[in-house]
Amino acid sequence: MSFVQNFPFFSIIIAMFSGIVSSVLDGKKARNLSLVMIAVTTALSAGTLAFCLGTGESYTFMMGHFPAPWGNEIRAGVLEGVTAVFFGVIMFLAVIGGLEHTAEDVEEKKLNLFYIMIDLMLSSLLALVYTNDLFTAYVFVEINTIAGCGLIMIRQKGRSMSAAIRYMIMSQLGSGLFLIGLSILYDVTGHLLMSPAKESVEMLVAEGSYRLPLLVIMAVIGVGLAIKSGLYPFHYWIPDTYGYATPTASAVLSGLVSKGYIFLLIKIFYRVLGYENLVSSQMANVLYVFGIVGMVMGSLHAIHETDTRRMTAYSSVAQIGYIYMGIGLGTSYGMVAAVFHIFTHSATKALLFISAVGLYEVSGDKKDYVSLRGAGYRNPLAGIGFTVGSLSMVGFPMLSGFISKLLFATSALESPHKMLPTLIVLAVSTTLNAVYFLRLVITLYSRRRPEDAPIPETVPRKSWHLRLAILCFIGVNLVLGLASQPIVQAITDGLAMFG
Amino acid sequence: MRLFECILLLCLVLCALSVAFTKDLLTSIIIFMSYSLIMCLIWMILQSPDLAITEAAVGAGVTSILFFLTLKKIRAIRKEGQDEQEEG
Amino acid sequence: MLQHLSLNIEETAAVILFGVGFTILLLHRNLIKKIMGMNVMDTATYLFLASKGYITGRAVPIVVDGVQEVEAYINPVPSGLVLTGIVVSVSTTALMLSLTIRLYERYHSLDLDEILIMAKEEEQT
Amino acid sequence: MSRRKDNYETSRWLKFKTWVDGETDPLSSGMDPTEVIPESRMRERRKDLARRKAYDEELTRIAAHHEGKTEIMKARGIRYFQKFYKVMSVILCLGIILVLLWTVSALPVTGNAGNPANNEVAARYIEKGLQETGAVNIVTGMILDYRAFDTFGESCVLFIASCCVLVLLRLDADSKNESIKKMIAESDDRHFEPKDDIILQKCACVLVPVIMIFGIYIVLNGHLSPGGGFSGGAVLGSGLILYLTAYGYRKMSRLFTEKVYRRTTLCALTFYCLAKSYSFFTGANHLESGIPLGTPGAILSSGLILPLNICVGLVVACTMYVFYTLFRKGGM
Repeated sequence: MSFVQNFPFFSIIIAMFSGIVSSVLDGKKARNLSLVMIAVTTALSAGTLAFCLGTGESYTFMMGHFPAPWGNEIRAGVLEGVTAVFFGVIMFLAVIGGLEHTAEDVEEKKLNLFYIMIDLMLSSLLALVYTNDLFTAYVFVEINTIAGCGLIMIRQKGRSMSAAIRYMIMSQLGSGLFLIGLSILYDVTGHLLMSPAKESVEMLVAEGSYRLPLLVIMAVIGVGLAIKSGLYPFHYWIPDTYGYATPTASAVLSGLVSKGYIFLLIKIFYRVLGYENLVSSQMANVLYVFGIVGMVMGSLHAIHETDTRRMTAYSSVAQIGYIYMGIGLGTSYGMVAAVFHIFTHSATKALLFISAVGLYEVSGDKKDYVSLRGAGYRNPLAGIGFTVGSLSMVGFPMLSGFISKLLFATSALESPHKMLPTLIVLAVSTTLNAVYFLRLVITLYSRRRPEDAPIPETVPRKSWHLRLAILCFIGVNLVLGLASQPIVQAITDGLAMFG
Repeated sequence: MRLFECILLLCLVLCALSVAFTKDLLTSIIIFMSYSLIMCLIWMILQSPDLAITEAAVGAGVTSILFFLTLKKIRAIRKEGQDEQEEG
Repeated sequence: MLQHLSLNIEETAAVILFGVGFTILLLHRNLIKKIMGMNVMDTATYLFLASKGYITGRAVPIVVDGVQEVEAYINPVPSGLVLTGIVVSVSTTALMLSLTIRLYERYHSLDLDEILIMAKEEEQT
Repeated sequence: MSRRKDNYETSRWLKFKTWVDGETDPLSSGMDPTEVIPESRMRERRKDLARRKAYDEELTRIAAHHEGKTEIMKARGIRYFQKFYKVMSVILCLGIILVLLWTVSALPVTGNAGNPANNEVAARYIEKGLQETGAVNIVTGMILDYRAFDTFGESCVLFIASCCVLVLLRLDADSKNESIKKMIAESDDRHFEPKDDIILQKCACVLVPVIMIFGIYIVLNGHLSPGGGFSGGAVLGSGLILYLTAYGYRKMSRLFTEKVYRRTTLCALTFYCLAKSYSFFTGANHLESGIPLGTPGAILSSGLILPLNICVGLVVACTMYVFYTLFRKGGM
């Protein structure tokens, strides 16, 4: 066993440990520790990825002295490695970009608690990515939920607290469904680790026994995680939650937390329930329909909004719809597109939330269209960042959104029954995206009218953190857009390893 | 034993329903506490004493204390609001 | 079906409780009731899980007199899982109750719909 | 007919119904003089209703003023929505129950030894658990050795929940902010209860040592008998809470301050983290852990399980106590 193989385990434990230590540090030290920790874990994940790419296969890692069906396990492969590196990078940039605002929004003595939540959030995300055990997944889903709730309500405003309790209620509904699905699964298979559970599920499917429970398990686990990630009919908590948290929290929640759940769902579909069972039992079609409805309805809601942050949040609903549509296509190409869209969306949405901060700063902290008129001239870099993000969401060539739309379209061609609706909805949704994003971009670069209320003079902050974060996010977007080939290849290989 | 278990399970369902339908919060908290205690007995019957101890200490103990404290806090806040109204 | 359910009374009760708890959590308007509903839902799931480990006529999984036959003890796995789950549910309960207190201090109401409306108005003014 | 009506006024059913509806309190015979006089209670309720009504009117008025009819329609819509809620909730509840009952009817029968859940995993825990973990209580051995990663995650859940509660409820005692000072003054709700109640103190005097010893016993014997760190910790925590209610914060602060809390939690969790990392690391790399398991059944046995139980117990006891104090007055 080579030493590199310990890296996933190290990264989870380091993240947790720094969270525990932060409880006695003061705010600044906790912040520095947290930044160092994120960098270190990202490096470790990169090491894991390099190792997996080198050997070309995945491996499991025993957590303790006991092998597979008895002890806990984690598992690392190419897809896990890519996702972990990506989550680390996004987390780092989101924390860097929101540093000043975090320091303002959070009481000074409670600052270290904020970074504890960031640390534990990262560790739980990594654990969700690497886990090979269903119950471990449940425990870390709970950590993720509670940390997310902490990140929302740390601002201590009325609106963010009511958003937090709503988020908590919806998440608990999701966890309850997930746990009962897990219990039924344990009842029919007798295993909690993914690999032996999959063997038993395959056996049951071959025998044709317990057909109804297996269907219910798929439905319940799917719905539970869909509630948590905010698929369309369950999206009511999203706008408040993303709209009123502190910027780092919005970026992390929209970019990472919901994606962590979707990743877990994909993992469960592939590694436990079997993707072909999902397709043959029509559950895939259900997800597909929900995804399509979400794509259109989310965009329609976004057009109605006047508050730009809520608009961005509603656009998340639409993008989550894209991902579920990709899962529901029922082909491996569709799944590759869905996973690539996870990356695209988390990079782009984090960029939008972070660069929007720069725009609000120069518009007197107002978030409606009128106040933002001309903000692109007042803070050029943030304007460029926002424009790049918007164009990427719309699907402008060279940017990441274009590639994921291309992938969705080509994968739709593979499945004859769903080709036409997919292409139509893709076109409609892209048009709607263009409507609301380009409206905002045009607003940003239009001259202020004389009848507009004057903007309170604010000294533009010389925060290199924000600039650095925006630049890096733009870079990530360009990398995803221009050098997509190796990443798509890695996703394809990783998904093949899942099987 | 089977009959006893059936009765307990029935009580459990009744408790859950009455938690939903009672209007007074204090009453429903007390009903919830008894729900936990019944659950504790059921776990004893299901041969899991670990769970029974934990449920008795946590479900019927700590969780109920937290509920009572919340209620108390809320009443204190409500009372203050009233005093201010009467003064004003 | 009914006969099968009568053999599975623990699961039947657990499932009914799950439905009740889920509904309270989703649709009751009072926040404290919602939290209780969440607890009911969680314990129902634990009851479901724990009854999976029970085997008629076998004893508690604590080794007595060195007897280590499988036939002597019930399945220890669900007990362990439930033990973990109980901690999770008490943590979330404490968190949600503290949120409730803060919201009540601010809006003097326990009704979630009212709170949301008031929060929206507060934002606008 | 008329007779029945007369009886109804005094019937048990009416009493029960009013109690269920929360209009009367069966314990109203003077336990808490300020609280449960029905008159004041009703007044409170009426006031509450009046406030709510006023709020509704206000809402409609504002709505009419600002946006015209659409907002009124919205307010009316909310009311319809609430009726819709009740119907929906019954339908949803029955729907979930039916689907799950249908599933349950297809699941294996409870209590049958041949169920899929009772497979080789459970068999190994039972047959070899004693030799491999050293714990007589197989459940403890399982959660702290075979599946220790879950349990570590679980204590992190508790830790992060206590952090969140700290964020929400902690009020900084030496803060210079006026509003926070006011909040501290308001949140001290101790004047709503009897101070230095002699009955409570005498009872606590007898009960607290017993509870504490019971808690310590549960923690220390976690690997030998039912119980373990978590349940024992909760018992210890409730002992601390009882002591606090009987003797007040001042006496308690001699024993237990925020510093003590932070240090205890930090040390316990750090030890837990390091110990488990060591055992995960050695396990995964197939190294000998070198931790003696001792004779099964003795108190000093089963390797790391006993220290881990103590750690979990400490964390849980502190966390429960801190939850209590934060809920009461926002600090320690």
